[in-house]
Amino acid sequence: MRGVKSAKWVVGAIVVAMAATACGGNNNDSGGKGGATFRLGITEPVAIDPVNSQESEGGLVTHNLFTGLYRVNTDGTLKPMLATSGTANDKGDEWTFEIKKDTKFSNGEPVNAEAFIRGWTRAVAKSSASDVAYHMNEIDGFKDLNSGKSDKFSGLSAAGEYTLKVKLSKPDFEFNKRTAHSVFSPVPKVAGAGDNKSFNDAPIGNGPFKMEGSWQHNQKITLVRNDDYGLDKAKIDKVEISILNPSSSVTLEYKGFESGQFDWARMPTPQMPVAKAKYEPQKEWLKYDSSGINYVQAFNTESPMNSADARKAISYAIDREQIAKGVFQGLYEPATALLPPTFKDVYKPDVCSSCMKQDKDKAKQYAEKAGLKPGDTLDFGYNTGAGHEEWVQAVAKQIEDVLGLKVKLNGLPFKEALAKQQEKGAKGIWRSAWSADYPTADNFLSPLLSTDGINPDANGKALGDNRGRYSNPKFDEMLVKARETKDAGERAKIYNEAEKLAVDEDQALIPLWKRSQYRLANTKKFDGLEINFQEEPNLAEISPK
Amino acid sequence: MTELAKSQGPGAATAEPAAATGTAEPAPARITQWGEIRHRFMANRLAVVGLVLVLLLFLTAALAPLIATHDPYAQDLGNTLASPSGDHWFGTDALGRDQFSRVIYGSRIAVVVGLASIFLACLIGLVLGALAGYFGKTVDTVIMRIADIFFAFPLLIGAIVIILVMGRGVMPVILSLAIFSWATVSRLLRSSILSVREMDYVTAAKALGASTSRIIIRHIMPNSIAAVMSFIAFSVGTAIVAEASLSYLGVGVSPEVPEWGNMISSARDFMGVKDFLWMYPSVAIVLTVLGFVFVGDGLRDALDPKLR
Amino acid sequence: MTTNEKTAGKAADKAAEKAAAKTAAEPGKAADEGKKSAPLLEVRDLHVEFKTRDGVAKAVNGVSYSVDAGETLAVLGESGSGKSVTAQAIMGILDSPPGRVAGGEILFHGQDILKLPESERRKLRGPKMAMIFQDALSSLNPVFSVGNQLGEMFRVHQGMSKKDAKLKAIELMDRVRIPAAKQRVNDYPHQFSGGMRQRIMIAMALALEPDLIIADEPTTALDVTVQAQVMDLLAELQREFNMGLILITHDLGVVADVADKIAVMYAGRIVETAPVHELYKRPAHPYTRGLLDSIPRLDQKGQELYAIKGLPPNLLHIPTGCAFNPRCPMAQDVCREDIPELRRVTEQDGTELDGRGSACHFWKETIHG
Amino acid sequence: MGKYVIRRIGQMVIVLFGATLILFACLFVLPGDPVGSLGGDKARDPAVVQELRERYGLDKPLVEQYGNYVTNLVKGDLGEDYTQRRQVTEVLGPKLQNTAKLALAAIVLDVVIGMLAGLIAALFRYSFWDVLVTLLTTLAIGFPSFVIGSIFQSQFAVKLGWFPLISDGSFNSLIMPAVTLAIIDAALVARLMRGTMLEVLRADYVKTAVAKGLPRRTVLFKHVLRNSVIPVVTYIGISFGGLLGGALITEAIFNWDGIGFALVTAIQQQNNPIIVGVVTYGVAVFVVLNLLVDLLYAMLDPRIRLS
Repeated sequence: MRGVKSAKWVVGAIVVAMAATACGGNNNDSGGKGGATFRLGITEPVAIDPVNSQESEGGLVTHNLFTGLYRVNTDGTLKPMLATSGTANDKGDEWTFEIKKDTKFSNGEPVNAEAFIRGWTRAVAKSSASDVAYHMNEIDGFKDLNSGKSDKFSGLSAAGEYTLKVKLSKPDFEFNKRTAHSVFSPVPKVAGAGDNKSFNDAPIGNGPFKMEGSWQHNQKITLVRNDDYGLDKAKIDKVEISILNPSSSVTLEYKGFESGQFDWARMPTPQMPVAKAKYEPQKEWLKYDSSGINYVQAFNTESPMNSADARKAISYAIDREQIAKGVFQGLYEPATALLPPTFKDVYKPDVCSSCMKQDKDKAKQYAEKAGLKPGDTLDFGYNTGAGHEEWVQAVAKQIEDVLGLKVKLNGLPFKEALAKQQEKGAKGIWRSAWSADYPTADNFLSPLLSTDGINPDANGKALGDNRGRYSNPKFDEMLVKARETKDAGERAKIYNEAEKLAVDEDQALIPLWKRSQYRLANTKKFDGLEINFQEEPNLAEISPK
Repeated sequence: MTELAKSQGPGAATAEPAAATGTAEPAPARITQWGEIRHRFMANRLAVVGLVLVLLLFLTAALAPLIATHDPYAQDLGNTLASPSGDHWFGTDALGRDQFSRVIYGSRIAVVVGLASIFLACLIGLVLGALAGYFGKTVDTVIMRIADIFFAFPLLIGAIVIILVMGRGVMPVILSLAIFSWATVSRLLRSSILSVREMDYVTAAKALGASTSRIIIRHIMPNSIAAVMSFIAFSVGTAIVAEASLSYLGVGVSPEVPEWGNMISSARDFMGVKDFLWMYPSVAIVLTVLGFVFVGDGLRDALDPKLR
Repeated sequence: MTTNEKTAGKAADKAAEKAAAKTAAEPGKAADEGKKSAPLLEVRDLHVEFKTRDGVAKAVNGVSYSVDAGETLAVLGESGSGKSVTAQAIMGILDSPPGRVAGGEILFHGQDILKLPESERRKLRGPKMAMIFQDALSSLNPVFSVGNQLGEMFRVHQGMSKKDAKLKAIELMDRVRIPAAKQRVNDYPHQFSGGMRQRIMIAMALALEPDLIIADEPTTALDVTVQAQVMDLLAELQREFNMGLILITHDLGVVADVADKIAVMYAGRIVETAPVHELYKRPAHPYTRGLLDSIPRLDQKGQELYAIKGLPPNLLHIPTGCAFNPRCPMAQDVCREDIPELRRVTEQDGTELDGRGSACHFWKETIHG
Repeated sequence: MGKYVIRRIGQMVIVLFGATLILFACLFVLPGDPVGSLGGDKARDPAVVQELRERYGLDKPLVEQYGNYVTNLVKGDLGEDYTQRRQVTEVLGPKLQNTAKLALAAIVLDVVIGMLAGLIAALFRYSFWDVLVTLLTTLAIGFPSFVIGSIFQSQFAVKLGWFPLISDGSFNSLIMPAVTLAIIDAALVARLMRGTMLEVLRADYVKTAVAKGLPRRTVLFKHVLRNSVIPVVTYIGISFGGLLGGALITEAIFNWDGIGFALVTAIQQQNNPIIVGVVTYGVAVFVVLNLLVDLLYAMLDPRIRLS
């Protein structure tokens, strides 16, 4: 078996090498087919099966292999895909989706309500141990299915071949937006259970592309156009995804683009100014303010960050502009709110008054009020190996310079970092970031700031995402109210108030920068290239020139 | 007894005159003592260069605050990634910190980690070696098996595991390097002492009734110690590289600390764009390692000049 | 130690005995034959230098001697006296660099082999001349079987097949009386005892039945009892093949037993030559006398042993005049200024002493005084 | 001989278990839940964490966990990794091949360059070539692999574009990492080779061989070389073991998808089964190669008797 494998390896290597040389020349469309092949590099995904597909790398593949009820447009609005309609009852706890008829999986199985129920049930089932199943946690019967008490998802039912009924355990008028997440994908019968390895590595979906062969771990994934796609068919033939090693994949993507090996690439932050100068005039430089935020999480319940004044002192002490320019080369913009601008309906700038501009006097005043004295120690944690080392030092230095605090930087590998934050008695501040799973304000406010978001275990370990342990009943009430509000405008208003309360008044956390995404895209070869909501190239929509 | 008689000359049955032990060849290692070793060491140009480099390193580390032109931690976000200039001789890094001062301060970590870890390794090696020697067979076997276990870990891998447990920082780096170096040290000490113990001249000294301590000080020590010193010089160089490697991999000392591996690591993203970022710390580390290698070579050659 | 003393003492007695016998049997043999035809080997005014970091070391400074077929010449001297270097120059196996022959001739069968190209000289080694080294353990390659190393001679020089070469090797081993040769032919050097190993060295030297054998301290590394056996074997084989033998040694005991004549070397020069018995009886050079006096003797028990004072000269800085002058009890001013020639030694009445020479300004005083 | 091998294998087993036990204990006391999170800032759903802890027996005491690991190890099962939930053997399989490829390439360069350079230096001692080799080898030892790697990348990949910065597993991308790995080792091999060769050239048996009238090439290639390579072979064997155990730095610099790089990544991700897998393998390779080298030594040098 070893021998066979190594022989394959050699052949593979030669093919790759030839491909690399073939693509060296820029306008050399080897045999007409090369022009319709989109090439890019990603890091090894955790999973590409919707059952556990979670980060943008896996998402890139899953989103192109599967099509669900909705998709999110770049402006945060929903675009119906297989859902011809999706309506909630008046209470907002029951949703009915009509599904487009007569579409098929690439193996010929029909995509109907059953296929959706199958997919969702499969994701939540205990044996799948899915990291993304929790997105379905407001559907009735989630707990029983997830804990193995039941093998049926009681909240789901098919009211006809193409009608999917979803019962929620609590009202949510934005549930349809959640279904844009890939875990809500339908799967064919052949998928089997969530831990079916063969399906995990070669999922059969109903998306614009299908797998060519299996996932070659750490090497490549190849997608080809699904000519039986039920919606608008893709215009490119093939997507060749090279899997790069994570620690320098960004550099490799960039170099790969420069050498003509890739059609799409991220860049190392330091190289961005150079890349921008070179590629922007050629229209190969794409920018997208995506749905995410970088912020500093403050531990609200422990001294010294246990008062809004203390947190405001820190926030005022930070010169976001200067770091954005000096460290991020002007490529990140300071954030003045928690919610991202892509959420057009709820986004309001300037929510956080301490975020507007560095104000040393105010910082000092608040510090005094909070009892923060020069020489006091402030723990500042961050996870290493993810490119935060530099700017974290800059922030620390500013806090030290302005407030005279002794900032103790503590870089840890992320599992340890997480454990440290979860620990009871965690104190100080911690670098953090959040990006949207789906375009709802709730997707930010609820996990990060609601009392439920703390989810402490018996030892006081915060298992939820609200590790800053901000807890304000008034805020919690507002979120519940918003979820129950049918009118979108009304709902947005409540969310705005809630955001203002938590982020400005209580300064539960300290926003730093908006998440901006930059890509190099081979617009010479492809038309219509964009960065989409998930920060992926919109492969299904582009066309070769 | 016959063997002894032969090497002792006087009274031997051969016609070779009594005094004829010395020859025209360079004096063999066995009669050399400190002075001889030093003389040969100093006569070796590379060794002297190495010594100068090492001394310079120590001096730099000790006098870093006087040599450095800036506070190595002071940031200047308005002047990041500046190329080398009159004010910033080695340029500035991504946070606008003065690279020259950071390279200078970096010598401190190198010296401290290099010396402390090897010192500790020698200490552990010696203590365990002594235990093994004192308690004899069973303990010796157990200790040597333990040494085998630690020996089997590649240095970096072992060190990383320890650092995972203890967290990043100077102390963990020192400890982790020591923990996975002592086995080598103890093996070397053991074999070096064993081999020297068996040499003719020690046997001879014993037969002449020299006391054990005298044998050790006058005969075993100079050669053993010089051998060990040569090994230590190499080891310190190795430890400095290992320490920088750990930082390069992002598991060494904290990233804000001015340290060569850190600097080179954070320069990776600027490869081909801002090459001065990795070049200066690289030169520093290369000179340092070469210094120790030259000294190690010099010591070895001074002991065994035949191989030059 | 007592055994050593005994042997040495015995050796001296024996030498005297043998010498007496020989003088009677073959008076002036070497001289007569030398006039008739060229000797087997004649070294003339040989100079060898070694380049070292600190300068040029003159290891051999004008050595001349000759050996005939069937004759044994013993070359005597301390280490560093140039005796081994001369031998290596004859064999053409000097370490070069740093060593080189700086002058002189080496006539072998009347032909100056120093003028031969290396390829020709190589062909002499083995079939025509061979060498036996002091330490057989280090002189045999540890990683090849003795059979292999013996057989190599036949394979390389005679193009013999591996199989035949091995048979020859066994034959040779038998010949030097190694028991169970057939079984041991595939053994490695370290598996043999010291005496056996030296026999193998001898076998290797004799393999192609050369005309000249140079034995460089062949028995020094051996136990006393074994020394005698090996020496006897060598002497026996030499007689059998009628070979010339140069026996390099510092052991006067060995010399007395087997040699016909002796050349004593000091600091790269021959300081005295003599038929073996003559030398023992009447040394003509103070150095030789010193050597003889430092042999412990039974009849001198209880007295302090004589030792030549001082150290052998540093070859980089050989003393001016007679190299031995700093250590010489008889040294005068002239000794520090003029290098003494090797001169014929005569009786007090002026009759020439056959084959005798001394490089001492005061040879007369030494031999007669 | 057989007895010796059996005893050595016994020692190997002790070393292997000792090493893995140490590793296990270290990982056990690590702060942070090994299945507590994936990448990024999101904590794993507590229900999933619970499920995985049960599935992988992480709720059991250390001794039991180690027992299970050993039992499975004997069966050749290294468990599942916590991120992708694939068999560790399956994850590491192709990486092992990559590492082996790199190690092999490096060792070939070591042998060819190192031995040749050492040979030339020793044969032409004090000549220009000797001085050059001595100088270069000494210099090479002073260059840590990440410095060499940085130089290579900036010059040959970025500036000149001779080799890809992205290793795609092709022969072309093998060159830079292999050379980086080989440089230091080749320098050490050359130094060792020169040293032993000088010693051997001075050996009496070489003089004997010359005195036997053997042609120069026979003297060199039979008598000298065979003896000179013994310590070199030993060294190369040991260093090959080290290379097979994963060249962390070099693999990391050049993104060579081998086990050394996998280890670095796994450590960042605290992916314990991968860490344990790689270290187990690395230690095993090391001890096995040590044994092989000893056996080889005995084969090359009949003086060494294994007992």
